[in-house]
This record gives sequence, structure tokens and C-alpha cells, in this order.
Amino acid sequence: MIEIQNVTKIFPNGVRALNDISVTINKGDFVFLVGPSGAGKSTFLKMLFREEIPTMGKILVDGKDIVTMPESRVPYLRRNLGIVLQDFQLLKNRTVAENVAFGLRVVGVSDAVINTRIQEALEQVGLSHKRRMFPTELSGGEQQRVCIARAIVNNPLVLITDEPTGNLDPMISDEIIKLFLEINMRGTTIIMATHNEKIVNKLRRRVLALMDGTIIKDEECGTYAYE
Amino acid sequence: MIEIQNVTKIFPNGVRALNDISVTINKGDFVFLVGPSGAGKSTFLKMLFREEIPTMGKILVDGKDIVTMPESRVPYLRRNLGIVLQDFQLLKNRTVAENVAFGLRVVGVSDAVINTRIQEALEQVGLSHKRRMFPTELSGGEQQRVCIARAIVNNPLVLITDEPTGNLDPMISDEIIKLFLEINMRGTTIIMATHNEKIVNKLRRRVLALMDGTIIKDEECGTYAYE
Amino acid sequence: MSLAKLSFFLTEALTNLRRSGITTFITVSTVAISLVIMGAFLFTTMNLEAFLLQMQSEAMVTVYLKNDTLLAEAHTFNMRLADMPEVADSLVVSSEDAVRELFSDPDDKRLLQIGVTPEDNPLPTTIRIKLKNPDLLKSIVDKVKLEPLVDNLSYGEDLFKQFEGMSGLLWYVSLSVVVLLGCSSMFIVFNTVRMTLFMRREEIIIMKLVGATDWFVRGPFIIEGLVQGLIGSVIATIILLSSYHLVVGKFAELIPFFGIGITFEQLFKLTAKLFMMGLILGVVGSLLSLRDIRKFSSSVN
Amino acid sequence: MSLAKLSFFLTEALTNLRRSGITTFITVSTVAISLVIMGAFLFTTMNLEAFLLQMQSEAMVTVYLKNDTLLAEAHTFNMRLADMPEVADSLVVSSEDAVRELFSDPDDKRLLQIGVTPEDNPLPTTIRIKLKNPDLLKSIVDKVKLEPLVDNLSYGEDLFKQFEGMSGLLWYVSLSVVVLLGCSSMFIVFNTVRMTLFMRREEIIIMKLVGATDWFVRGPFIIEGLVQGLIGSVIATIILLSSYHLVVGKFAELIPFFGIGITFEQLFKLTAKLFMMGLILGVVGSLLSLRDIRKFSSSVN
Ligand SMILES: Nc1ncnc2c1ncn2[C@@H]1O[C@H](COP(=O)(O)OP(=O)(O)OP(=O)(O)O)[C@@H](O)[C@H]1O
Ligand SMILES: Nc1ncnc2c1ncn2[C@@H]1O[C@H](COP(=O)(O)OP(=O)(O)OP(=O)(O)O)[C@@H](O)[C@H]1O
Ligand SMILES: [Mg+2]
Ligand SMILES: [Mg+2]
Repeated sequence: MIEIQNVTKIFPNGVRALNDISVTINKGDFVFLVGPSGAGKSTFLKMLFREEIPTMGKILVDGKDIVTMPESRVPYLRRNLGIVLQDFQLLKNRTVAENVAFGLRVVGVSDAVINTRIQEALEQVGLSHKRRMFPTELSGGEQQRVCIARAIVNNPLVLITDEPTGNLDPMISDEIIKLFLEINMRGTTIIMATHNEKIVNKLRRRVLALMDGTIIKDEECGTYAYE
Repeated sequence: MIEIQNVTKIFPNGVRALNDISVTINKGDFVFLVGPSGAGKSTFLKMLFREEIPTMGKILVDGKDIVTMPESRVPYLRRNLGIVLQDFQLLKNRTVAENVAFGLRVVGVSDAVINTRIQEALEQVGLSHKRRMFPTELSGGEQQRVCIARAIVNNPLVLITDEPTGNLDPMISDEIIKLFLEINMRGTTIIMATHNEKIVNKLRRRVLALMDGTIIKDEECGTYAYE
Repeated sequence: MSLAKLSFFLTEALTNLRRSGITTFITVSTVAISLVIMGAFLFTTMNLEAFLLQMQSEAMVTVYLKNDTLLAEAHTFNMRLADMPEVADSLVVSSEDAVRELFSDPDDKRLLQIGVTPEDNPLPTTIRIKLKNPDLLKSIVDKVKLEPLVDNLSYGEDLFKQFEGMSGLLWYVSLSVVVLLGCSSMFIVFNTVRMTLFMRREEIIIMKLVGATDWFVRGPFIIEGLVQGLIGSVIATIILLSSYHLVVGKFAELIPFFGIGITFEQLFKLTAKLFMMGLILGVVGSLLSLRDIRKFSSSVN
Repeated sequence: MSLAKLSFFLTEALTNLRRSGITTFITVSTVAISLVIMGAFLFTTMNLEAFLLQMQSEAMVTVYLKNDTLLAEAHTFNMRLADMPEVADSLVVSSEDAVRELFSDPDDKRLLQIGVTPEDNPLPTTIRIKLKNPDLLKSIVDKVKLEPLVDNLSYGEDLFKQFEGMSGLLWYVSLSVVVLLGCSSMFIVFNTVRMTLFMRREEIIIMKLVGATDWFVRGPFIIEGLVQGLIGSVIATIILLSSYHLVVGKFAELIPFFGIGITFEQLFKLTAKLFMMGLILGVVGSLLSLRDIRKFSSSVN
């Protein structure tokens, strides 16, 4: 499904964030991406939705090379992805419901469908009672959950999440992970960058460990430990 | 040192984030603030540096009522505090070093002193090699550490941190906590809102647990568990 | 574009307009100010042009008839003249009328000084012609000069040239000021819109993150620009029209003919022009600034 | 304010100017445009005023002496006139000169028509007086009227009144346009600065978070405003001065006297005024917008 071939990313300031990385992620995989701060996890994820373009190498998603893909096709690539960034990005002048709805509006889903889907997604992250609030009226953890709701609302083929439980208490983190497992069961590929040792060790899924831009570990039923 | 008396905070939208809270924090305390997402932890912290004003109640810092304090005195209050917010706030058009320096410039510290202090603080969070970069060139965890460096650089009387390890890997988290302990030893009061069960349980310091805006637990050598 | 999309754009745009008050206010007021300045200038030009035209059409051709011409002959000739296509009006002035007129000018003391009195009557009979259009002067002069009754023609060449010069000047000034003001307005509005976009670049980044195409992002912004331009023009029009009569009144006290000759139709056309300009300012401003959209899309941290 | 603080503000301001290019560009260009429009208008007014003054000072008082006055008497009288404080210049025109002049006006055919030829010389000797200042007209007329040699005075009352009316109108128009343009520029620059502040509200929030006082936050912004205003004025001045001669040249072809009488000193003063305005625009713009600073300080999430 996702094939990364010899990808290197060097930022304009000279930082080599990824160094000759090759990895294949299959449809239905649940992959944890671990590694120390600054290892290149976020850069790795951003590569997958063309937010960053590799300096060298190839990235194939569903057989299509997204590196050489014309800019105008990028939106269509992203519509099949669910994305949760490390710094939760919400539209400040839109309500929670409108934020979650945005991904559906883009595709032109009808209002009725949108409403039921929003309701469902917000319930899954435990925020349906705050649907009319604005992001600035939410706590950090609540904002993070709105992002998660927005990412899952359009039933993406791949769910790309960067530290989705960083601001969540253990109980809600567990619930979110349970939700991810459910979504994964239904066939969605999940890639999750995380520092949450407990979750990684409990779930025993595939673990990719990055360190200084290199993959130092790729285990099928891995644990958090790197080095 | 910090006395909170019957504080209630009701937001304009009607949410009652804090509900008749009374608590005293002594000089040199190391307090963990725990509780589920949306419990009111961030609101509690913001109260302490007059970012939010209580709807009812009194907050005394060093005997001075900071609720009725005139707006013009607030900067001087804040100069004695080190603050790390949940959404790391850095000046985007300034380098790491300039960001850290800002708190010192405000007080009018000389350039020479500033330079050595910045160097020290950045070394303590492991980022002295990135002092000339801009925040947008840093990873999430690196940004968080710059915020920590900025908060500790002026030797504050009180260090107020909101989820400071949310984006850090376990190893660096441990180091930051070690740093906090050191600072605490030297007399700085530390208040830290966190979801990090492991750290709270390991350190065995005072734990304040918030739930729906009420303090449900206040233990001297507490654990993370609430309810 | 599907209807659903259009309606989505519309609601989006209106919601944004309502929720980001400062931005809307700034853009609308900038458009309004630009248009008021532009409009005030156009009004002035229009009035001055009408004024000059009035002055020019006042200019007359005087035909001096030969000394021995009878008054009856003069009247017959006059009727022929009146039928010419260039002529708006023509009038026979007998030598008696002419001398009476001459001496009734209190400023010209030269005749008295050289000892001529109204009792002498050395003046010839003349015919005064008003032209339909100052441009026809040459053609009428050429025609009339050859008539047997005609001795001489006088048509204030100097005055004519001066007015023509002033018209030319007015046109020149108008054009340069319109270009200057137009570019400035455009530029300022464009910058304002660009700044509002820059303020909302996070929004654009997020939109693109969830798979919005460039045009999907632009849609609401363009409609916003359109609405802002429209509101700006309405405000400008209200200000201009309500102050128009006041100002024209003041001017008319000072310059004769001022403000005469501007019809309601012309006012209406000007207003329509202002509206068009407002719309163009808003929409083009948005469109131009939205070219940058891709620059924004790659700065998520 | 301590020197250290000032130097901090300065470095802060300059760093910001460099690093936030778009904002700087927009503010600077807005100031520049406003000043160019304002300056172009002031230049025009200045030139028109000089033009009118020129025209007025061309207007002369003609003193007709009694018929039996000897030329020697006329010259003696003339010397007395020349010493009067109102008089800039005075000249005796003998009757011979006068009649020669009269017949050399090719436009005035009336004298020929009534049969007067240059050989008759019915004209009196006159003295022509140029005034230092058109306002002195009444005083000189009152004085000279009573002189025994004087028969009559002529001073083109109509022309005078017309010019006075035009001066009044010019003043009226100038004032209203300056007020309109001034307010508009102020408002637009103010809005621009406010928007840049709004764009940087996060920055302000963070500054206040680490204990910056309101004035500490404002300091660099004000200096930025000042520098932007200054740069804007420099650009405006360059544009205006470099196009000044070009434009004045064009106008001078069309209107006599145009562009005459503007001294280098006046140009310099105008430039200085523009600079002051630029500075005021920048600084006042920042100051006004910075009143809002407290609104920003309470929206950290
Ligand atoms: N836009 C950028 N320009 C320059 N350097 C960058 C940029 N983004 C990231 N980097 C650098 O690339 C390296 C990898 O960054 P990345 O964000 O991928 O780390 P990460 O693994 O996500 O870390 P964290 O766990 O702290 O989020 C870091 O050293 C960072 O400083
Ligand atoms: N500015 C605001 N306006 C309105 N309601 C707010 C605002 N900020 C927070 N709230 C509400 O107040 C409650 C407490 O928020 P707070 O940010 O203190 O939670 P928290 O304990 O920090 O949660 P988290 O662990 O998710 O960061 C939440 O229900 C939130 O929705
Ligand atoms: Mg990261
Ligand atoms: Mg919080």
C-alpha cells in the first residue's frame, strides 16, 4: 500500500531529518513509529501526505508516486487520508462540528449525511456535547480529540497520527486506542508516531523505531524500547 | 506562598471550569496537578499568572491579591514566574536563543549575562546546538524544550508547567524531571499539570487531583490515580 | 461548479464575514475610501467639463456685414444662416444696437477718450451666430467668409484656443489622476486583502490538510471579496451622493455655470461605474492575492 | 527610558522589519502611496496659487493724466509714485506710445471700424503702476485719485474680482481635499498597522506572558512604525521630485506662467512637510492601534 524507497530528507538549513529510509507498509497494518525527540518521526509522516517532499527517493501510495505527483492531485490524495498533527490544527473561527465537517464538505457530502457522521465521530471521542463550542473554548485534550474526530470522520484508507495521546489522560488515551483498533479492524491502515511506552507495549503491533533519521528497528509484534 | 481561596471560574459560555477551590501551596513545594481531560488543570494554572481571572474567590501570591491587582502590575508578577503552556508558544520570527532570552531582556539583564544564562538553560534541555534555529525548524519535542528553557532561564520563584513532557520521549522526559527536581531543590516552587502516570508514581510528591473543576484529592506523597 | 458547492461557498463566505469582524471592516472601509476619493475626483472632472463646454458654447461668431448692407438683406441672409446645420442660433444686430452696446460697457473708456460719442454711429450691422458645437467653428467660418454680404468675421480665436487648451489640460490631468488613484486604490485594496489572507494562512493550511483543492479554498475568499467590494461601493455611493449637492452648491456660488449640465442620467452612470469598480477591486484583490495560496500550503510545523 | 532599553527597542524593531517582509512592505507602500497622492495634490495647489498670484500681479493700475499734462510733469509725478510703499514698479506711457500700442492689438478691430487711425492721437499720457501685492489696490487707488494731475483711474475691477474668487475657491478646494485625503491616509495607514498588529497578536501574547509591560511591547512597534513612515516618505519624496519637473513641464506648455514662481525653498519645505507626515502616519498609526494591546493579552488557549 505504502512503499518508501531510499528516502532522504535534508531541510534547507542542512538538517538531515531522514537518511536513506526504505520501508513498506501494507494495507491494514497498525504501525507504531517510535524514537527520541528529533528522530524524524513527524518528518516521516509529513512525507506521506506530501506536506514535505523528499530530497531523494520515491514514495508510492497505492502504486502512485506521490513525489512526482502534480500539485493539483495532492488534495485528492489527502482525501483518502486521516491526519492528526502534533500541534492540533483547528480552524479557530469555526465550531467543533464545523471543524469536523470540513473534510466532508470538501468532498461534497450532503448535509444530512454530514450531520450523522459528525455526531458519530464526536461521540467516539467523547465530545458530542461540545459540538457547538469554538476550539478556543476547549481544553488541550479536547482539541486533540476534535482533531482525531476530524481525521476519522471520512473513513480514511490510512490514518496518520502524530502523538495523538500527548495531551490525553490515560483513560481517554485507552479509549482512543480502542477506537483506533476498531477502525483498524475495518481495514484502515494506521500509522501512529508516539512516545507512549505503555500503549505500545500493551498492544504489541508492528513497531518502527527511528533514530537520527534512520530506521533502527522494524518488529512485527514489537515493544517501545529502542537501542 | 500561593493561597487559593474559594475560587470559582465560570467561562462566558457558561462552562464552570473550577468550582469553589481552596488550596495552599508552600514555598518549595513540588505539586503534580492531575485529572482527566477537561478537568480544569490548565484553567487552574492560568489563574496563577492572571491569564484568567476567577469569577469568584481570592488568589494570594506572596500575600498579594492578584485578582484585584491592577493590570499594570501583572508583568512584574509574571517576571517571578516561569511558565510553560500546553501549546508551546514561541516567537516564530526569532531564533531559539532569542526566544529564551526574551524573558531576560524584559527585565533589562545585560547582554553578557544573558548569553551565559541562555547557554546554560539550552544545555540543560539538550538544545544548545540548535540555538540559532527558528522554532519552525524544530521538532515538536524540541519546541517544548525551548519553552522549558525559557521558563527556567530567569530563576523563577515559581515554575508553572502545563503538560511539559507531552511531546517528549521517556528518556528526555526523565531528564527534564531531573532538572525540575534540581531546580526545586534550590527553592523554586514547581506546579506541573500532567498526564504522565509513570513520572507521578515514581517521584511521589504532592499530588492535587482535579475532576470537573473540584479538587478530589490532595496527597503529600501521592500517586497518579484519581477516583 | 455545482450548485451545492456554490451554496457552500456562499455560506462559508458569509460566516467568515460575520466572524472575522476586524478584517471585514478594514477591507470594506479601504474599498469605500478608495472609491470616495476616486468618485469625488470623477464628479469634479465631470462638472469642470460641463462648465468648460458651457463656456465654449457661449462663444459666438460675429459676422460683420458690408457697410452698405440693408437691414432687410441682413435678415434674409440671417435666415439662410439659421438653416445651416452648424448653427444653433443666430441674431441680426443693427448698427444702432451695436453702438448702444459698445457704449454701455462701463469698463472700456477708450472710445470716450478718443472722442467718439454714441451720436456718431460708425458701426456696421452684424449677425451673431451661436454654434451647436465648438468643433464646427472652422467649417462655418470657411462657409460664411465667401458670402457676398460679408465684410469680415470675428470669433475670439484667443479665447477659443485657451478653452481648448484647458479642455486638453483637464483631460490630461484627469487621465493621470485616474490612473494614479486607480493604481493606488488597487494596490492598497490588494495589499489589504493579501494581509487578511496572510492572517488566515493557518486556515488555508488546515483546509488544504483535509483535502481542499486550491479553488475550493479560493471560492469563499472570492465571494467574500465580492461582498466586501459591494458593501464598500454602497457606502461610497451614499457618501458621495449625499455630499454632492452640498458641495456643488458651494462651488456654484463661486463659479458661474458650475454644476449645471450634469443630468441625473450621468450621475446614475457614475454610480454604476463606482459599483463596478468596487466589485472589481474586491474580486480582483482576492484573486491576485490568492495566487500565493501555494506558498501558504507548506508551512505546517 | 534607559539607553539599554532604547537600544533593545531599536534592534528589536530592525530585526522585525527585516524578518517580516510582507508586513513591512505593505505598511511602507501604503504610507508611500498616501504621501504621493497628498504631495501631488499639494504640489498642484502650490503651482496654481503661484499661477494665480502671477496673474494678479500682472494686473496693473493705469492712471490717466489730465489732457494738458506735460511729459516732464508726468515723469516727476511718476517718481513720487515709485516711492510709495505699495508700488513695485511704475512707468510713464506717453500718448504716442499709447496709441501705437492700441493699434498693434490685432484682435481689436473696433477702432478701425469706427474710422480712427493711428494718425489721430486722441489718447492721454498715462502712468502704469504695478503693485507689490494685489491687496494694496484699494489703498493706492484712494491715494492717487486725489492727485491734481490725475484725470481718471482704470484697474480692471472685474478681472480682479474673478481672480479673487478663484483664489478663494482654490483655498476651499485645497482645504477640503487635504482634509479628505489626510483622513483617508490616516485611516488606511492606521488600519494597515492595526492589521499587522493583529497578525502579530500571538507575539504580543507571548511577550506579555514572560512579563513584558505594555510599553515594553509597544516600544519596538512604535520604532517600527517610525522607520516604516520614514522609508515611506523617502520613497514618496523620490517619486514626487523625480516626476515633478516632468509634469510641470507638460503643464507649462498648456498654461502660461505655470510652474513659475516655485522656489527651491518651497520645494524643500514641502518635502520636509511630507517627511513629517510620514513620521506622524507611522507613529500615530502604531500608537493608535497599540491601544488595543490589552485585548490581545487574554486569548492564550
Ligand atoms: N521545517 C524544518 N526545517 C528544518 N529542520 C527541521 C524542520 N522540521 C524538522 N526539522 C529538524 O528535523 C529533525 C526531525 O524532526 P521531526 O519533527 O521529524 O522529529 P520528531 O521525530 O517528530 O521529534 P518529536 O518527537 O520531538 O516530535 C529535527 O532535528 C528537527 O530539528
Ligand atoms: N476559554 C474558554 N472558554 C470557555 N470554556 C473553556 C475555555 N477554556 C477552557 N474551557 C473549558 O473549561 C474546562 C476546563 O478546561 P481546562 O483547559 O482547564 O482543562 P484541562 O484540565 O487542562 O484539560 P486537558 O487535560 O485536556 O488539557 C473544559 O471543559 C473546557 O471546555
Ligand atoms: Mg514530531
Ligand atoms: Mg490543559
